[in-house]
Amino acid sequence: MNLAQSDTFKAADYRSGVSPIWCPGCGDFHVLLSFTKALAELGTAPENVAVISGIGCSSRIPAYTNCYGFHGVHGRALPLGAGLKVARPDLTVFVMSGDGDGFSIGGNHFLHACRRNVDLTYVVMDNQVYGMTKGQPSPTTEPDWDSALSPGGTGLRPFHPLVIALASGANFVAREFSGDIKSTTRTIVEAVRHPGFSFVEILSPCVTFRPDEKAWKNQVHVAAVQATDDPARAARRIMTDDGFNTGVLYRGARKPYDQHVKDSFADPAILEPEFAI
Amino acid sequence: MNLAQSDTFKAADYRSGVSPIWCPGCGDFHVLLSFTKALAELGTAPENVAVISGIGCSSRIPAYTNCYGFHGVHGRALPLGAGLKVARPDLTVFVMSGDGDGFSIGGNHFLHACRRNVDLTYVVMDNQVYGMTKGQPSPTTEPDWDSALSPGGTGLRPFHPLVIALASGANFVAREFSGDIKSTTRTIVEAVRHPGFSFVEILSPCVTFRPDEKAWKNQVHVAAVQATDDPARAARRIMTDDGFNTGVLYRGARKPYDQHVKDSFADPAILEPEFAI
Amino acid sequence: MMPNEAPHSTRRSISFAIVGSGGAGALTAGAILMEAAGKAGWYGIMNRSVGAQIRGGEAAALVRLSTRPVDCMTGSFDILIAIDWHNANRFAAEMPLAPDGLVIGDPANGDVPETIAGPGVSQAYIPFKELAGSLAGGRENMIAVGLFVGLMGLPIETVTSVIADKLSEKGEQAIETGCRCVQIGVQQAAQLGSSFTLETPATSQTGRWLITGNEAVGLGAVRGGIRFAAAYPITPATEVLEWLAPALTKVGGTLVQAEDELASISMAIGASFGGRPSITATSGPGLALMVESLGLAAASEIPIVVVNVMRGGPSTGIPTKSEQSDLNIAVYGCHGDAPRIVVAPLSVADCLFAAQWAVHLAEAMQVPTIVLSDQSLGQAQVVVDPPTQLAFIARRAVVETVEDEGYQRYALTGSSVSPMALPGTTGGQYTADGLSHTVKGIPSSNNLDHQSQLDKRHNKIAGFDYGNHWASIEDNGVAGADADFTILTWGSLTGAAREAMATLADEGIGVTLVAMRLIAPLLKDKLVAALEGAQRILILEQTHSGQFRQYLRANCDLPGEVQHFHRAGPQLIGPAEICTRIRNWRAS
Amino acid sequence: MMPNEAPHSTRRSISFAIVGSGGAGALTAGAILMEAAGKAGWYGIMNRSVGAQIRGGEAAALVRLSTRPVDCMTGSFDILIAIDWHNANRFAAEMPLAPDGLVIGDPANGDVPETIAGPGVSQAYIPFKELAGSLAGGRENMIAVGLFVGLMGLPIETVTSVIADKLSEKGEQAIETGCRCVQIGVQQAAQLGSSFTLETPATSQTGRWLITGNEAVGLGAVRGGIRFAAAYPITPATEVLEWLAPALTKVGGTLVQAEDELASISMAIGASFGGRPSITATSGPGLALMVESLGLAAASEIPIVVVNVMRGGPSTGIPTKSEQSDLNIAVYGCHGDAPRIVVAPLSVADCLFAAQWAVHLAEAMQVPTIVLSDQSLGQAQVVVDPPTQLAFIARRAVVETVEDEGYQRYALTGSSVSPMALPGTTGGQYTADGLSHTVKGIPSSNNLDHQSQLDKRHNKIAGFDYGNHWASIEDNGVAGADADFTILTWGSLTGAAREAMATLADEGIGVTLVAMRLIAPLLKDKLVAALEGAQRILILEQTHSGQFRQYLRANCDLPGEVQHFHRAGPQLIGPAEICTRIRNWRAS
Ligand SMILES: Cc1ncc(C[n+]2csc(CCOP(=O)(O)OP(=O)(O)O)c2C)c(N)n1
Ligand SMILES: Cc1ncc(C[n+]2csc(CCOP(=O)(O)OP(=O)(O)O)c2C)c(N)n1
Ligand code: SF4
Ligand code: SF4
Ligand SMILES: [Mg+2]
Ligand SMILES: [Mg+2]
Repeated sequence: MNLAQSDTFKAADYRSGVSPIWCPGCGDFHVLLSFTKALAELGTAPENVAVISGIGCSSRIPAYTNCYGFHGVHGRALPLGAGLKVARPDLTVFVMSGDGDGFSIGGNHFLHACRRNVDLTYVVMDNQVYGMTKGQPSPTTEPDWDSALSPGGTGLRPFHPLVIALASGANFVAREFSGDIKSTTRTIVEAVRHPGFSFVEILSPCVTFRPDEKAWKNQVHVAAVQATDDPARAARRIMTDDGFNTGVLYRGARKPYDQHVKDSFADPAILEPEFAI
Repeated sequence: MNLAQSDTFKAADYRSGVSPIWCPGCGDFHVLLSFTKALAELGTAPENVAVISGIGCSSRIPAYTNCYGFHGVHGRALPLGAGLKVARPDLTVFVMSGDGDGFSIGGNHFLHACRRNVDLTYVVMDNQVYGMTKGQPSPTTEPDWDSALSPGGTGLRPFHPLVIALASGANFVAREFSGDIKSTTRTIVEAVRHPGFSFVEILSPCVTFRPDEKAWKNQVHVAAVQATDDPARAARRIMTDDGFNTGVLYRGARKPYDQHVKDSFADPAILEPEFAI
Repeated sequence: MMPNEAPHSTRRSISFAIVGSGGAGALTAGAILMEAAGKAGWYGIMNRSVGAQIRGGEAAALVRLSTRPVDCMTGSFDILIAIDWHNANRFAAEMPLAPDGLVIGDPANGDVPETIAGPGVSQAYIPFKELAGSLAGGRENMIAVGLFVGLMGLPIETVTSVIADKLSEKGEQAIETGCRCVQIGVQQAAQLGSSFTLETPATSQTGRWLITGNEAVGLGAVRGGIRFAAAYPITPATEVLEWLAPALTKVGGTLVQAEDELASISMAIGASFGGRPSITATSGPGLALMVESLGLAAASEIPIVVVNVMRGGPSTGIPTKSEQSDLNIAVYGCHGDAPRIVVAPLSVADCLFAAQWAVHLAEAMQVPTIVLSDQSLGQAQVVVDPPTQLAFIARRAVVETVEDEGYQRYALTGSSVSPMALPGTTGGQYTADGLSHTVKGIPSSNNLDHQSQLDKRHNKIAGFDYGNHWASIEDNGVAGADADFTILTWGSLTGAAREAMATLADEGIGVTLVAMRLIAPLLKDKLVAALEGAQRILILEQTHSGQFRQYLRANCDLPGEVQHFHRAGPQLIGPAEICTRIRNWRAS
Repeated sequence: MMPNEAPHSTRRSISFAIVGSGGAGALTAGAILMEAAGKAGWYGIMNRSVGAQIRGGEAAALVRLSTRPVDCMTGSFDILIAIDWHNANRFAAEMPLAPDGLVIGDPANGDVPETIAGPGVSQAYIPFKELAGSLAGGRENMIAVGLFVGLMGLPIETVTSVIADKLSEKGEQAIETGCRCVQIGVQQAAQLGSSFTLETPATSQTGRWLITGNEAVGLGAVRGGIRFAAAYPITPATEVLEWLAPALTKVGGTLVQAEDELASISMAIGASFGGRPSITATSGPGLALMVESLGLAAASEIPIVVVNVMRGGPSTGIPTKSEQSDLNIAVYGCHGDAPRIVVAPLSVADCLFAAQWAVHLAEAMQVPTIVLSDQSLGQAQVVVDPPTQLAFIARRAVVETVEDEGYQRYALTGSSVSPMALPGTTGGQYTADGLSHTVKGIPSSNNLDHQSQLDKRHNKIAGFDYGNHWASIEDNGVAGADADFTILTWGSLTGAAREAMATLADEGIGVTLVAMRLIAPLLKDKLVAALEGAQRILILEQTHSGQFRQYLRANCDLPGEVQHFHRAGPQLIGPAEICTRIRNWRAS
């Protein structure tokens, strides 16, 4: 299969033959679809795309694509992706994971990835639960959601990914709903095209452990206001939103990280004079 | 020395005999002074105070106090402190560390400590450098600060601790300058008295690796506006400040974490019926 | 080939499996049969096997019932009932049928697949779907329950009462339909006839317990004195945490959900610094994240218990399957010399003992203690006699009052354990530290301070009296010249070893078992004494590289001839394989 | 007691120390002397010792100069010059004077402390402060430099030119004053007379290098092909990273500063997945945080190099002092069976070789590789002959083009190394995974997939040809019946062993050295062959618990009698102690 020959790609060209372990009805199927559609629209050959993930249901996505993939360890997808992009700036790099992987164990890398502003796209499939480990509250779970690990709910204020992204310096911030294939596709395309670190939170229901999330499709609505390039304004707006606004909320103009590995190298002998006495 | 007998304490009662390893002139001496003054004002007996830290020059502070202390590993001071407070709600718990310890390696715990809102006071001695390891850029360092590890500067947007604290749900947010003993003392007292997770960033110069920070004493100024209880408003204000506003910037009213270990325990036999068939 | 005319003899133990695709209710069926059998006086063990699918994939309940307590599956199955044949091949490898076994399928699903039907295995067909469909709300898995009840001769009233209990929330109608399905199954079984009747249990003693290894760890911990837990979920340890969450609240303790394992172990250390016995539970990847702070607990002498429920490794490995390959990281996985305690439960029931003992050891020596359980123990459920009360409770040496300024947190004492001042104790203030320190806890890079504190941390563990709990030493009752085999193993393989020993006893082959519960420190003298005179030692372990053997070798010389039977998971070393090994060795 | 009339014989090697409180410039003085001696044809090694104070505390430069290459300090000092006596006691333990040693103090600072002045040690007093004060801008440390120059007979012009170089930024005046101070020191030395004159070097060959172990690791890594580094600073590894930062930029690579070690190792893995040989450097606490991802690199077969510069442990331990106690975590510190390579440099100069070889091994086998250096190597500076070019360069097996859909990332090959498709290669797309997987990288919990991939990862390492680099095997030239001692050691203690062997050679005691550079895998057959016929083996290591010995014992039986000399840091095992051990053993 020598895809580089063809001029254009269809979404299906980005799918591998591996069948997902996801539960029937899981929102992540839609994310996979939007993602492959976005790739087709971007037209980047699958071999020039890398999809990096952590651990979780959502993090299984790389193997379901026909791109280069890395299913790493829990919480470390962002630094894997940053290392790859810095070493191989020619690639289109995606980091894709879940709310547990990205905001619980991976929270620190999220903060610093936003700051570092390496040119990659970070997609989080937020189902407000740890799906893979069978239903524990994640940082984005409502405080009163009852579960075995937190009977009666955690009582904790949910983590607000978009606000944190803005506060930490992400260059592009958006929220989508997995069920809206068209909008999600468009936003992923835009995120890739926007320079620097782009963050797309996709509300993606976990039908098994959060069947209540099936109702999301009725709750989401396109953002009432236009995207801004003022982070303070964007933050204030998102801090008071209902959690179901979708669309691009912020487009920044910070300079992306620019210290990459080059394609050709000098002879290390040039380093030796400093030692000679 | 049975301090519990006395009615009042002087700042000196909170100092141990261990002499600090800090460089002469280090801002942390002032923090230690303000801290012990604040304790004297609070009047809590030293044995009922616990000071928990990580690793760094600043994190050496527990041993210099006459309180119970824990000098833990790098970046984990906050969960150590949270575990202690949840297990021993009777104690007054401080977590005290540096900008590297707290915002670089410890960034994730910072996010989640703000969310969790355990009733403790978190003091970060921010010198915008890794002092202990001899001068590398920290998350709060300016992008153009030259150093051996980042020649010419990191080029990265500094981390904004106060904004992150607000965005993550800290219940009390303040900034102080170590040289202003009076204001710092007062703010620490207030932070302790305020329920829930209180965050105090203290600008504390590193005279050795950041001699330029000696100029801070001329740059700091008391916050121009009154503290607010609206996080969105506080965030917007701080996002656009010059980094040298001091004083209390935010007082929230979120309910502190309330699942503590009790003082008396039931017989574990009550747990057995569920297994009997 | 219908087993209609099979001779009607009873069996002391029967292993069976029930498989079906997601939603077929195979696991529920297994659970009903376990509980009913337990109520009626049998013992049992049940494992679950599920596919890669998060939900909706194939599932199997693997059950073994017996008149005597059982610690493991036998490795082969007497009866297999398949509600359907989805993914039969995967199950074929996991649940081989005994040579005289019986497999039952639904004719609507076609023939029994060849991978399942071995030579000599009887086959039968029952139209589950059709029969279930004949009742409104009828379920195939309940028909299967009835089949088992009939084939094995379980008392139907007990089964009915379990169903009534389990379906109580679903209402009268559901219960009645369930019981009707069971009756239909029983009738079908009667038509098949059975060579699989269970022996009547010795006593119809009541009051048994139904408990999993992960629950038993939790209960043991709370009995031992644990009042604080910090949690980050991970397969297959999550159930320890999920059991502890409400349990701790009930006794006055609490569980905090942490953001990651770096935080969870730190929270446990913080709570324990405050004087509350503390625990966390995890599996390999989480333990890897905890080793830095495990070293802190060792250096600052703060007791904590870390339960590590092992799964297939390395890295993410095989999260739902068992292996013993975290031995190395548990024993050696810290930078610097950071001695700690490692304890391994020897059976599902022993999870309680091991955890409670671990709390006791941790607190007595102020040392981090790891409980090395594994998936095959943690997620297995057993019917057992109620566990006795143990004397192990948290008893930490603390200073009650301090008279002068001379309090030394890290004083060099005879036992090398230094009484700890808990926050709140007047005059006991000190700073716990992971830096090398003086007896007072003050940072020091002095040679003698470093040496003496390292000595202390080594000696307190080396000099402790572990009683005879360090291992279970058993024989199989065969006396005399033939008793020349010794099985040396640890943790979860103990059950398979015991089972093999019982079989070999019937053949007159004497076997001694040394099953190590205390992994670190390795009590070399006791081990050498236990092995004295051993002629042939078979070391058993579930690792690829032979970690246990290497660890033994690092510490002491074993007498006699040594053979080593080891392999990675997920295929557990079973009793039959052990017997074969020993028989072959004997013949050689 | 002035050493005025001492016999004027020359020495092949002289060790000296210069101490002073913060700002006294002891370290600068040491650096000037090292460089000047190196320029003039001697070899040398310099260590630094600083107090707990971050800055402004006491500091000492410990220098040894010799006509032959030197790998370690001798353990005692011939000359000690103290600009002042702050914290003399701490230094007393660290820098014992040789029985015929000389200590020089400033009369203004009082008598030489008793802890320093041992029996037989000569004392002299020079008014540093007063002499320096006699010149505007005069500095005591420069007077001390002059004293050493005079006592040891270094060529003054070379010293002057080094000073001119070092002070070039401070201007003409500073240079002149510096040189004047040196002259004053030389004059003072002349008045003292000297029994400490250095032998003239064999050749006044130029072109020597002055390099630290941490720099040598960096250079070796870049020579080996490293083009990406991720960094989180930690003592005593920071200099590796600080050297790499500008160096990588110069050759077209880059260094990224990470937020923590979890990120730094992950970034390195990500970059290597992209095809760029990658590195990170840390010390014990950081390595502890990296072990989870080290397991990922092992399972997903992504080569990376992790330099671990060991310090005193456990936990935060003694960050500025050396120990070898991270051996266990380096070899065993992963959950599951995750084989890796561990390489240890045998001297400061060997840091280059070890690092370059490590890159080569990592890339050739697609395996995580740890370089176990330590503080005594990393932060020591040596004068050495320029290192030769080595053939070890990163040569990873990659697939250039893929013709069909059958690409198997984890194919089972003869060497067990599977050619890797780098992103960008058409048709080579696969997903690297830490889950147990098939040859194509697809997640699998199948027994056979798990086994065969574990076998593969074991075999590729076990079957590799490491040549004769796995150890340095040396004798001390004493032939015949007396050659019956073998020293078995690893890493940084090699220098002390070599030094001891040279001394023992003079006494006619034959000693063979087996200094292991390849720690894991342990090449059992080669080790056994190297030790064949050894009568008395002395194992040397700098750990409290004897990790190296345990590790050897776990893997093979050693012939003959074995003695074990081990102790924790910070006091390094020195040549004299080794000699004593061997002499006593011989006498027993
Ligand atoms: C170090 C570590 N800790 C814990 C786990 C267990 N674990 C696997 S996935 C997961 C949570 C995943 O949640 P999320 O990222 O939201 O993914 P989802 O399954 O909901 O898509 C956890 C805790 C692990 N694999 N590794
Ligand atoms: C796991 C780990 N990584 C790295 C280090 C090295 N280290 C010690 S302190 C420090 C930075 C401290 O910076 P900061 O918290 O700002 O404290 P400061 O010294 O500036 O007060 C680092 C990186 C360590 N001790 N442990
Ligand atoms: S458990 Fe939830 S998140 Fe996971 S696959 Fe099923 S529906 Fe999706
Ligand atoms: S290095 Fe800086 S932060 Fe550290 S003690 Fe010195 S002045 Fe203070
Ligand atoms: Mg999720
Ligand atoms: Mg700092």
